[in-house]
Amino acid sequence: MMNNYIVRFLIGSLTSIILGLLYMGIGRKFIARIRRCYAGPFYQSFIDVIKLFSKHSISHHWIMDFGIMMGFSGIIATVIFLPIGNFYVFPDMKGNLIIIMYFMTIGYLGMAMGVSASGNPNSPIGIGRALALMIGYEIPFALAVILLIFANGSSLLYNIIQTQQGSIYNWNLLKYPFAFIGTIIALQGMLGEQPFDAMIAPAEIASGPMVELSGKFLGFGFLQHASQIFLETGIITAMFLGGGTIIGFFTKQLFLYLLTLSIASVFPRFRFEDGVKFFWTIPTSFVLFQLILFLIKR
Amino acid sequence: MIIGLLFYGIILSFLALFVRKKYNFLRWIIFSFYIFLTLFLTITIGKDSTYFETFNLISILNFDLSLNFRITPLGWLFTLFTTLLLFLTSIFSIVKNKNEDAERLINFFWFILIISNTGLFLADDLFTLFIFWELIGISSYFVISPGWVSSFRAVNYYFIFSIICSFFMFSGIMILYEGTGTFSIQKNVLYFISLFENSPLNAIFVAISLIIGFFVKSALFPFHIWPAQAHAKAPDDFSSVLSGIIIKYGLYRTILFFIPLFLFIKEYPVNHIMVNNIPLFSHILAWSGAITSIIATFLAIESNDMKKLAAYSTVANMGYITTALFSLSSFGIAGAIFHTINHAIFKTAIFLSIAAVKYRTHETQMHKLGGMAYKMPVTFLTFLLAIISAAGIPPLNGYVSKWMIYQGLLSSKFPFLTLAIFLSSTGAFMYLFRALHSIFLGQLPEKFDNVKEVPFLMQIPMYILMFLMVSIGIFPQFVINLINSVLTSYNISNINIKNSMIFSPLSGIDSVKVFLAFTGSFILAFILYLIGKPRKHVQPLDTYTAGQDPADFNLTRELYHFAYKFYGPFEHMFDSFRTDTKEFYDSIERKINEIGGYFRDFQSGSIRGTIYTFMLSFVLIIIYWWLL
Amino acid sequence: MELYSTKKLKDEGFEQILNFFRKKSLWMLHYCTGCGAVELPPTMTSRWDMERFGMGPMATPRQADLLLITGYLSLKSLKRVIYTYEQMQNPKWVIALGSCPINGGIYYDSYSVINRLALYIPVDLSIEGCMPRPEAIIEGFIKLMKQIENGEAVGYKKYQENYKWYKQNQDSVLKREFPVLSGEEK
Amino acid sequence: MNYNTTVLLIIIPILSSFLVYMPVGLIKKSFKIIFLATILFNLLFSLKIFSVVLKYGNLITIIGNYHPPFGINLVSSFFSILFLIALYIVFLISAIIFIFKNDTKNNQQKISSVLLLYLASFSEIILTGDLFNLFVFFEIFSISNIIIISLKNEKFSLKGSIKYLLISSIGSALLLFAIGYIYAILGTLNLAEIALNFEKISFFSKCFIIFFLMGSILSELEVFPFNLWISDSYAGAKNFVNILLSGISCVVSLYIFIRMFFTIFNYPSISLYSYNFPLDIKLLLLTFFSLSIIVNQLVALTSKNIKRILAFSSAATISTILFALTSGTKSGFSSAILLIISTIISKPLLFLSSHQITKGKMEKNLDSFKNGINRKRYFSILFIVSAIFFTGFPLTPAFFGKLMLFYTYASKLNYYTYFIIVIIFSITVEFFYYFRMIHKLFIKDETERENKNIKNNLSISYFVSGLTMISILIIFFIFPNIYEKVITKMSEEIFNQKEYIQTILKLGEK
Repeated sequence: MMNNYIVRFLIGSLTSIILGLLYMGIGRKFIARIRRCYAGPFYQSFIDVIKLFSKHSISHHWIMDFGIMMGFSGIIATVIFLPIGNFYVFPDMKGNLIIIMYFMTIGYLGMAMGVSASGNPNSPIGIGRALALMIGYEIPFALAVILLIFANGSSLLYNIIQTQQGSIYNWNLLKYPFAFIGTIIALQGMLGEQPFDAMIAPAEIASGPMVELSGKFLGFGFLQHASQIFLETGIITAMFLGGGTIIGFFTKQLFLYLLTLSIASVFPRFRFEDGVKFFWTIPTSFVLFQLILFLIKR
Repeated sequence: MIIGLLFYGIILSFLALFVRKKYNFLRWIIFSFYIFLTLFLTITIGKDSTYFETFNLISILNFDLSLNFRITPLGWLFTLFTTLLLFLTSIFSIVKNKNEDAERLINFFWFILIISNTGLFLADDLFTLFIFWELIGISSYFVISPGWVSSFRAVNYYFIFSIICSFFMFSGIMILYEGTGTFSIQKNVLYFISLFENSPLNAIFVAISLIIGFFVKSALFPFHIWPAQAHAKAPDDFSSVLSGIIIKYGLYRTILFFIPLFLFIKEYPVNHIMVNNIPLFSHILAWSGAITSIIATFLAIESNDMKKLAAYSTVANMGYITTALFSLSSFGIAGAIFHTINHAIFKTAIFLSIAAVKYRTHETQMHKLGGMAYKMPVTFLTFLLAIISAAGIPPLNGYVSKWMIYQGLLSSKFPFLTLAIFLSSTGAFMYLFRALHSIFLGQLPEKFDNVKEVPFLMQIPMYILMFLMVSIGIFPQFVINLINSVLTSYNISNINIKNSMIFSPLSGIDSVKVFLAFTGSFILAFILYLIGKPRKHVQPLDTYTAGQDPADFNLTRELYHFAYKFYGPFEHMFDSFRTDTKEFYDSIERKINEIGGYFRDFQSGSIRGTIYTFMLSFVLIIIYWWLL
Repeated sequence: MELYSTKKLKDEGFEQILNFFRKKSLWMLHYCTGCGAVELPPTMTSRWDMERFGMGPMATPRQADLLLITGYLSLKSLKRVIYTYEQMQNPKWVIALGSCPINGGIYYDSYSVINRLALYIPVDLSIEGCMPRPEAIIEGFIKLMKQIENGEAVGYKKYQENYKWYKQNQDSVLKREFPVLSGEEK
Repeated sequence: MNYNTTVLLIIIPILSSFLVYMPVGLIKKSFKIIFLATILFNLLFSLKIFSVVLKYGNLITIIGNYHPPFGINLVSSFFSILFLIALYIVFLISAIIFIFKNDTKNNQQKISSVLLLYLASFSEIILTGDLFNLFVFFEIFSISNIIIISLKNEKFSLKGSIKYLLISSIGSALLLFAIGYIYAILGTLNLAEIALNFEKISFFSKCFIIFFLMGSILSELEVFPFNLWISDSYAGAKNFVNILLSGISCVVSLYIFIRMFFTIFNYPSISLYSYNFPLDIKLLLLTFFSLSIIVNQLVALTSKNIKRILAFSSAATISTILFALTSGTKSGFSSAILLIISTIISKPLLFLSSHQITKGKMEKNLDSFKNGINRKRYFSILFIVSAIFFTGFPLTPAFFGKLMLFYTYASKLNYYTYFIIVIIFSITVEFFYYFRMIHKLFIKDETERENKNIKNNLSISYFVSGLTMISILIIFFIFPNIYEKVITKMSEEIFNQKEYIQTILKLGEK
């Protein structure tokens, strides 16, 4: 019993890393296309990661190493709880939404701790902005989660997927369109894409948290961002687009990622408190409207 | 046997008073020995609720007043975890109080506090409950400010609030006594429930008198300012007791009275207004908890003093517990009790590590600290684990109770309450990280270069607390079985649990698998870490400063530590609706002083004045009689 | 048989393979020192698009592999360049644009400009032209990539081996023997 | 049963007060012994009378063979004798302090004669069964009070004593007026006789009598509008005078109030009803006393001088006792008695210890309490214990008093229960300023330079009296059942007016 857990664990984590990097590569080509230039091959991010792991690196304290590792492992641990298509790692905990939402914070906490141990003031400024934004986009996302839990009476993603099987009409996207719009905007904040990337603003705070990450630590940052893309898009596909078979699941994920990138490439950057105000007003009102509709109907 | 314990405690407290200043660690050893004794006895007595003990005092007229004790599952559970945490804090304070100035006083009154703590939880009748309740109020007054001018103003808020609430409770008890003729809690609770049918006016008066106590003691909305004052100024090790244990007394009493009442109304909602099948009054209480947690979270985000921050986070956690408690679902109540225990554990850990930092640096302002992790690794690890479990992150114990609270709220269909709790728990993550960064990480100021780790005796409680947090996080079933026994005593449906796999109507979690998932991914990360080239250690100041060598513009490590207005812009968002409740209470105090001053000057008036007033008031009485 | 000695394999064996990846994803430190910096935006954006070769601008020296010295280098900015160069991680390369870093160019006789960059930091490649056009810059990048691939671009190793020599040159220029303003102690 | 020797309790003090005043050489030297001898005699003799009362119930003393309705006669019931014993003990303690405090050499002789007069007057007030006799000795009582207050001949004490003089003279004028009125209507001055046919007189005259009698005692009872003399006289008086004032004068006036209301007006079942002036006496008194509680507490909260704080807190406690009495039920009465007991045993100790703590300091305000625990450890411990006892630490008489008070007012939810808010306010304020004083004791006063020259000669008299009082406190704390039987017996006796009248008048007919 133990080893099939390990096997499933490896499958889950490696798919998330590889596919995450793949989406990043395709994403970079997609943005380049928008800017009318031809970015490198789609496997460019694999090369970047291998190059980063081949470089020497510096660290200020063992807490920095421990923190970065904890950040990466947090995100990987979350992916394990995500039902990819109909594959799941733990049979009795198939994608418990509340676990996923809280496990993501380990990723943030680990990265934040490691990076703030580096001593460069830019990184805590970045982390402060990231956390403030987090409280912003968590509200619409939490509302959407509450709505779905009320809708199908169980907080397991697996059950939410089961209810959306069959034809396209019973996807949650069509049943709760406003909630989907609100969640897409929240996804924009979760991935830290352009309108809400005050935390990585290269011009202002020299790429925020990643200012002191060199060599393999930056590699960890890349992998964490990749599996984060896989995770967040995976959650939303499971919630709204009825994550179908394995291939269907990946295409929906890619579609969602490219959608966020297309929004990202045309928007300037929000100040992070305006970002929080934005999150608390527009997407929240969308999802709230949908929730009230749902409560009235029930 | 309990009476013997309490009596023996009083003798020991006087004995400890006469130990000379030179051997004051002996005083604190007696102190922690006594708590160990109580802990040992509570464990050996066990949960058989047939254990009854009485000690009669006096019977005037038709009052036969006596102290009697009974072991109820709830009381026993609360005694167990409070005494355990008190024992750990006492080990910590043996070393801390070596050169504290007023420690003889702190020790004596803290002793009385512990006696009344066990007495309160094991009390069987309201009279004993009230005696120990008032004893706690008086003794905590002297421990918070043992002759320190700075904490005198802070302790006044706490003291006045607790006196008002204890005497309102007294009037409530008297009305119940009139009805039942005895002080025993069981009969009075049943009478209290039946009171709502036959004489609602009495019932409401009693309910209000008990609710005020609950609002004050667990620092809910209108009274949420006193913890920040009292905890920030109290002696450091006592503030961990203050926010770990003393803030839970109001909660204990409410569980005794209001949970049976609301559950009864929930079953037979004869003529009560029901809001999605729970009584309106408990709905209001749940919402007051939610509002308190949001306000306290945003106040904590702004506070710059680390003890104030921890105090506000206690208020926020009390907010969660109240909301969960009054959602009246079985998971909600179980989650509330479990969160009380978890909150006590990780809050004691937070406050002990803060006390350790203050013991070494004598500094509480966060922006003046920094980089303590490099010098005090054990304190850092305790603080880190405490932060993780406070934010409710899975592998540790805070998560299981928060998860249960969410199951409780979601399964009984409270969308907006869950949202409020979720908002404040994400906010919790913000200020907890701010504390972690500004105290322990970032740059170490020059003046703290020779800071050493706290002595070993202070580290023992930290190790035990770390072990507690991890073990409850991974194997919550031991604590849940205890809570189940409490639930059965209030005949609420138990939580079905199969060795660390908790099943709830919405979903189930197996915390062992959660832990395995985390360790597995950590091993994966470690392997990746070994693949990459070995990293090189570098000086703290060797960071990217856009090409400029920090030494050139004489940049010290202290200036380089970003912590002062960590969420500055975020705070400006709330400038428009920022009301200062402390200002409100100060204005009341000034008003009373003014009136008093007016009467005082009136008193020492001229002689002729006195005669006129004498005659005038005599005439006034007759007119008053005429009008009446 | 030394082919199979793991230490040798680890040093040389992997290096060839890793050099392939280092070549394919060269990250340039966005640090403009001279007049050549204006040539870089067109190379980065859609007209000449250096991203095709996996190259992109990076904000901090920690993350970058390539340092571009675009034009003349005054003494003050030399101090910053050396500090930044030391913050970058091995394997790292330096490209010098234009003639000024080679022989001081038109500022050869100015009191504040250094005449020969190679004395202070190891230069792997220098691209001709009083500010070379983007095509020449990309041509230079490709040449550097080839050098990296067959392991010739080893400026960073040279810097490590005879660091003393470099340090001596740097001190000779940067260290001040006599106080500039009277009364200011050294 | 008649028992004529109780009159000695009054005659001996009067005799010895004149004796002590003689400027003859022999007496000049030995006046102290005479002074103490009379006090001891009174104490022991009252104990003997107490044992007799226990055996035979109320004792009547016939003076000049005029049987009760006529002439003066003394009634010593269980309630009054116990009061007397308690007051004698307090008087003895303050006398010891007065005698062995060796600073005012010259007029000690004169003061002791006044004190003896004071002793005679309050024992007569408590024992008397005749209204006019009450008036006469009430006059002597207030005059001796005035003299004691003005002993220190400072600004405050003179001002206070003059104020007290004026107010008590107006009060006694009112009392005289009421006595004349009663004599005119009822033709008798004997308390039992008045009580017997108080029901028969008309409504208007009943109100007249109640108001005028009450008007006279209110100034003594330190109820708000009438207690303007407290702040100066307490602040200015000597230490042992304060003990006397707080211990004895208030309690005596309380006794008169109880005797009048419960025996003469037969308070709870007083029938004051007429068509156009319905007088709810209970509500009138309640509002009046609660106002006085609030004001006294507020002034105590805001005043700085230690003596003034303690004075006003004792005034507030007396108004609380009156507040409890007006409930008219047995439990209200027992709570009043409990509070009286706690005042008697802890108030004198508070005054004594606070005086000793602030001995070295110039102005006696709150800051002079600083660092008390290190300067005067013994007296600050005394102060802390007595303060905690007075504010109602669990299991102390004050606590049980408050318990009964809450029971009387909070148990039946009628519109009287809202007065409980006043009580809660007063308890909170009281806790606050007592604990502020205790807290000041522990504050370390860096500024105070340790001048070694203050000779803290621990005068034996203060030490001994402090010790006796603290031991009484501890006894009352450990054995609560002492005052348990006392209260039950007292409330039975007070509440059946019939039995009081029966014993006095029936003796008359037979």
